[in-house]
Amino acid sequence: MKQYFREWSVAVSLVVLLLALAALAPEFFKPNQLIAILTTAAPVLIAACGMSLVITCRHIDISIGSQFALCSILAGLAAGAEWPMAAVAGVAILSGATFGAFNGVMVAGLGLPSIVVTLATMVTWRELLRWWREGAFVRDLPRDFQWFGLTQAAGQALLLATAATVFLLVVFAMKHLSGGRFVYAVGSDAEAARLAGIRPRLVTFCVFVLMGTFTGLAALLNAIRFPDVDPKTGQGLELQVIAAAVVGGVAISGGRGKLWGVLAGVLLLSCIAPALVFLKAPPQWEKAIQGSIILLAVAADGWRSAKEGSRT
Amino acid sequence: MTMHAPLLQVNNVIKNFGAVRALRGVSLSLCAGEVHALLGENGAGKSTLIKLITGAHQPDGGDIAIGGHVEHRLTPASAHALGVAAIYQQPALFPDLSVAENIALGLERPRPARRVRWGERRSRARDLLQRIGAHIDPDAEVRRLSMPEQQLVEIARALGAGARIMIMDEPTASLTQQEVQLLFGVIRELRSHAVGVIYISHRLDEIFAIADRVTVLRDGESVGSHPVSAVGETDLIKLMVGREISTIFRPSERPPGAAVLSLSGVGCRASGVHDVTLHVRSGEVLGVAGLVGAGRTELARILFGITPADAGEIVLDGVPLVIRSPRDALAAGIGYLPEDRRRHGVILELPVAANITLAILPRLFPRSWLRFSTERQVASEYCRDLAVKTTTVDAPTHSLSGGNQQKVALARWLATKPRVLILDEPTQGVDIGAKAEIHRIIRHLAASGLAVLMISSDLPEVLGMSDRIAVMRGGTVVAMSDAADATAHLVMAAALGQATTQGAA
Amino acid sequence: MSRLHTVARRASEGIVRAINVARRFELYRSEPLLAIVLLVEVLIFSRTGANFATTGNAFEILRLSTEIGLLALVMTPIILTGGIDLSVGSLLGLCAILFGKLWRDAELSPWIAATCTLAIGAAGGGLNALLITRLRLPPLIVTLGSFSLFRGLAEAITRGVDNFTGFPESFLFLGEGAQVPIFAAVAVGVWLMVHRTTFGRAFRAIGFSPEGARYAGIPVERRLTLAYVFAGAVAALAALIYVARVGQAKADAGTGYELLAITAVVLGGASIFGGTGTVHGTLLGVVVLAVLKVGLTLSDQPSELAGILTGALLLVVLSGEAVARLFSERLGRAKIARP
Amino acid sequence: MKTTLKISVALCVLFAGCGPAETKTPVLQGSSASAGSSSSKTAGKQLTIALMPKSKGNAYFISCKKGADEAAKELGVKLLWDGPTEPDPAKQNEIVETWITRGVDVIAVAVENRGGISTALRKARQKGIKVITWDADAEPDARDFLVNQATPEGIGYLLMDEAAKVLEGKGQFAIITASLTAANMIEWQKNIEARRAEKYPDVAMAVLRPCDDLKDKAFNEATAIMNAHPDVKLLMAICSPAVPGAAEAVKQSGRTDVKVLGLGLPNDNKRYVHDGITTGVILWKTIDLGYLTIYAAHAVGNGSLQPGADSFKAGRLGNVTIRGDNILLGEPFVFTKENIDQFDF
Repeated sequence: MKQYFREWSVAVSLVVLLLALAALAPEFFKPNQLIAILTTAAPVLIAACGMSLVITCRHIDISIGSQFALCSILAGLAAGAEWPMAAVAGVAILSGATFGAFNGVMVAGLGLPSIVVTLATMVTWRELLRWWREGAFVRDLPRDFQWFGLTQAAGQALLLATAATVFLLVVFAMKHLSGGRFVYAVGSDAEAARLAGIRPRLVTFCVFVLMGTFTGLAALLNAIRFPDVDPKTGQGLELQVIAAAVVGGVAISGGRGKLWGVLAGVLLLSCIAPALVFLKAPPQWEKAIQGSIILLAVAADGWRSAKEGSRT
Repeated sequence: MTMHAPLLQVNNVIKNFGAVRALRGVSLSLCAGEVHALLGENGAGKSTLIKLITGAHQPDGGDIAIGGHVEHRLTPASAHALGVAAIYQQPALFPDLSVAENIALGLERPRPARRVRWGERRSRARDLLQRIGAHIDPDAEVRRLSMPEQQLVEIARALGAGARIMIMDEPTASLTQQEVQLLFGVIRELRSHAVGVIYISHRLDEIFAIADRVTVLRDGESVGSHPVSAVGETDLIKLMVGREISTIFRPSERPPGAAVLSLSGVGCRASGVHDVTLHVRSGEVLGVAGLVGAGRTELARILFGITPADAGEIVLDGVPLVIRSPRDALAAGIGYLPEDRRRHGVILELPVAANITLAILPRLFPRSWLRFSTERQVASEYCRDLAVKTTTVDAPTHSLSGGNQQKVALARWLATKPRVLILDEPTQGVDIGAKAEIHRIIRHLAASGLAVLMISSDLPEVLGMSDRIAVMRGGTVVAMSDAADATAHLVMAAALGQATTQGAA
Repeated sequence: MSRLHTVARRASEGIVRAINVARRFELYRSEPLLAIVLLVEVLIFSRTGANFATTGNAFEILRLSTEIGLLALVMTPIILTGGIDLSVGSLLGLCAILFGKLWRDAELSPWIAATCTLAIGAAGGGLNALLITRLRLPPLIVTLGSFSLFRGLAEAITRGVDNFTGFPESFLFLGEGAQVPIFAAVAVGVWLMVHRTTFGRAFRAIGFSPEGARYAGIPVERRLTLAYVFAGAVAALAALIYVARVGQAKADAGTGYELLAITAVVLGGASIFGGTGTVHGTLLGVVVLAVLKVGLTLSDQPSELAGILTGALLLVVLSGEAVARLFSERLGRAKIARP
Repeated sequence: MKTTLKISVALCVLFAGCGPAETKTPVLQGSSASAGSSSSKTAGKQLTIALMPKSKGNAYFISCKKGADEAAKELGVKLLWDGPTEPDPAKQNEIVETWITRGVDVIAVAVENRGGISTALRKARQKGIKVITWDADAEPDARDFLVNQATPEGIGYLLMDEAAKVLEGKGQFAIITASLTAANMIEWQKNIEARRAEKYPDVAMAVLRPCDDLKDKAFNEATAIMNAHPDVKLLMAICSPAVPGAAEAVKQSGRTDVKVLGLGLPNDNKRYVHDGITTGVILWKTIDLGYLTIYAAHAVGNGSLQPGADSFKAGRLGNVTIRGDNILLGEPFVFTKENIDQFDF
């Protein structure tokens, strides 16, 4: 029980926040507000699933913010060129996978440290997008872009359903598919994995491609919520997603971490901003609170394992 | 036992790493149901040969035939499929995953899309562990297992893989005598199932006990394969070292001086050590024998301040000490050559000179300004004394052989001019030639008045080197005796907890 | 014909000699490679950029890159120990705000307020050090948390709206040119600390093997605390220089500076896993990035191109090194020994 | 062998990297009227005007640039267009300092924050570079003229009057701004509050929230405000991305009683104005603002416009009045359902 300490501490703090809101600002729980929070959190959850894979494999990807923006713009342009929505979805997901593959080749192929590679690709892709689009929105998209042409309610339902399915698929794969277990194995000890016949570099490459694919899907699902595409979308996504994964219990040293904790982490961090509005707290405290939540969650876990003197 | 077609045929294999020619031409044949010992000094190419057979590396010359069929592109996956299994000294396990999963990942063919059946994995792990008599919980995280337990998990995994060729690289390095007998039982069982076992060890007594044939490697070449019955211990050593080895141990001549370090009731709840009372006199080697897990390394860690004591009193030269960190121990004049040389003993990436002066930086450079000339001078002085074979003191430590790395670690602690030197398995994983040199150095240190506390699982070494022997079990000292009237049997009996006639000194 | 022969022979001898020189001066490591990249940059920009190759501009480049240079300098020992510090940029912003508040609301003289700010910066570094050493937490996560905590505190203290300007001329002089000698002094200090003192040797030992260092009696916690507290103090110094240069203290000061500092350190040849890396390499990295940014602006190129080229340069230098290492292994040469 | 390999790899990147600087120079500077090599100090007395927006990514400033290009072509001046991609005062300073080193004739800056930029602008003037500000002002002593699309009072009062009209004189409204630290937004908020206190006592501001110039964030803030403050009937968005963001939030919330009003470009908001969610968008003809700024810069650059003048001829805009050191584009304009289709920017 005790090694799930961090997952439980996140779930507990989420419940505490919701109780406080129920007491102080019950209208927080109006369906319209909850749906808004969930539809905003859904793309972040999909990206967080990808990030959990990357971190469990003992790597990190801070370029997903730029990938997210590029995939959104490419999807918008495809829709603007009257492509059918299926093709637009394909463009978003495939371009994500391609960006992921680029990171994968540098990290798995050349063995470069993932934080440095994704730092470089984050800056390069973001500035490339600005140089190319010079900040222009993608406008006048056909009717069937927003919510895939469905009604708003149906669109939101589809978005939430997709996020839930992806989440459950990843939970299932990480627990019950050999491929998922390989990610844990490579994250735990890459050399032992190699000797057991698993190919660690291939697993690492696939993990980065999956990260890109999930980011592309998240970008698509976020873009269809609006009639036009803002090139500055996805700013700060990587920090939000890494924080959610870490607060949710994924060990940065790889090999450990449960996805349910990540779900609680995403929901907790997504509720802070709206909660501040409802609690009528001054707006400028949001970033300070987010920072202290990350520090508290990590410190609590560190203090517990230090006290227990676990032999890691 | 009929010797039908050889399971494994290695002929004239060559392998280079950069400019280093690791293997110059090795031939070896392994038949079904045979235990074939592989003997050789460190750096003779044993582990490189294993890596070739398991497909971790590809040979640059010669070829390897498994089951009579020559394999060209041997990879870990294809070797695995052909029934080759290896148990390494550093267990190739997944610390964060459960025992059952560790075993399963070794057995199942790596197909990503297959469903994992947890129930089946757990039951298969349980019965494999039972077969080798290891009672380990399949759901425990490997991270929390002791070293010998991890080794048994690896053996269970190899067994489960239905390996036809089982390679064991120094499996008994950290096992107790009891666990060694258990392992020999498993090996005999494998032999009866026509499995070929390649057994690598430095302990000649083990080779004579278990092996059918022995091949000796020297400097990357196989210099002879003989049935064990047709060859004696000294012949093997001569083949291995290619030169005469004088008797390994020489008893000390000088009577020991006054007590330097004395412990009374020392204990540390966290590491399971309790009320240890003993003393070490200057010029004396106090051997500390005992089974793995008896708390010997834990005691050393207490004395060196890594896990500070929370009971009892430590007195050095009459002065009571409170040691809360390695820095306090160092200041008090206690040196500690740790058990795990690669991780704690030396920092492989640093040059030899930096490693030697690492512990005495505050003394060598009080105003913390480094002067490379003094550092180089101190380092080369110690390299000369301990005969460390290195091109220059600026060479990175990872370019040295195991034996020389151990000497560099030893040099580091001698540089601190300690009053007491604690040695933890000083000659583990070191070849016979370097082992003899290290013993000579220890004898010389004791003779010059240093108090030495030597922890060792190598019984002949403990009996031969020590003036007095303390035996530990369950975290405390259970017996103490002079070397003269101690015998292997008595020490082992004390270690195992059978009734002993020896009164505590 | 024979003249052609002699020329060809002399040329091949030249190449062989160049390779030997390269190997003797260990040119395969990135500092020398970066020096060449810098040379090429200067050559190109002095042709395309207006007034690029003037001493005024050189001084300007140094003046504009002082803050990032200072952060990169103190990031070097941290990366040497195998750690990282994402919070220096936000700490710079927080220190700028607190300096403004101490000066305007607490009516302290700029210089007293400045010394207090340095102490506050050190305290910020101390928080990181406490969590990393006492609770043995990974530096990446601790500084990720303090990254948003410091930025959040800066925004909270000023309620976002408030900002501080109108500093006295004597203080603003710090941003007009006085910061270049300060930068040089800190650079020499850090170089000596890393390369010529026992602290530097301890950082490297901890980076290669934290347990090995502990077993050798090195006070690992104290050395790590020194690295992170020193980073906090210098981040505060950079904040003072930033406020003097921009003439104004605002909550979003220093945004993104930490990533630029890390880029400079890695470009300079330091390994992100710790152990290898030099201060002069980092300084070269800072100058290469600064010249790239200023050179491009002077050549009338949009500022995004600087971002693209920085990322591309980092990727190329790293993959170049990786390819060279793989290439040299395959050629049978000993592994590149990195002290 | 391996060292030469590495050096060649690095070189080709640098040439490739800077290659575009060579070949693409004309393209990138498509905005600049004259081609020719970049160091054009001596190429006849052709004026070089350096124009800087608050942030290049903002649609508002992109439309201003259209006007600036038009004017630059007419006057045959060399126009440099650069600025930070995010509203960032330190980057504005850096680019101005680099322009000083490069040597330009006139610098025109849309100021992110007043105190910061003034030190750099004073330095430019000491070097003999003419300085004017546009869209948002610096310290008066740091520039010759401010091309002011409309006074903060004009903008603040008009916003409040329109809001009061929508709320029919009573009720609550909320403001969504870009960032809490943007200088001109703080000015506008002060004037909105002054107008409200003076003329509309029973109209109250329930809450003010920042959206960091991001449409997605504005959407989330608007949704939260509508749910947290049910009796807020009007969302006043005073930065361009926030207006469509808030309107989309109202549309998706299904609330028919909440209206949106704000400062924004017609093109961004046509869809929502026609849906009746956004009652009106207040702005000025941004193309004319860019056009007028270049004309003013050109006039100041060649000395034809001296401080103290009360008007000057600005191409197709005819005679433009000057009040003190403010060159006034004219009064802000309200784009409503009726007239929004006539405009395309």
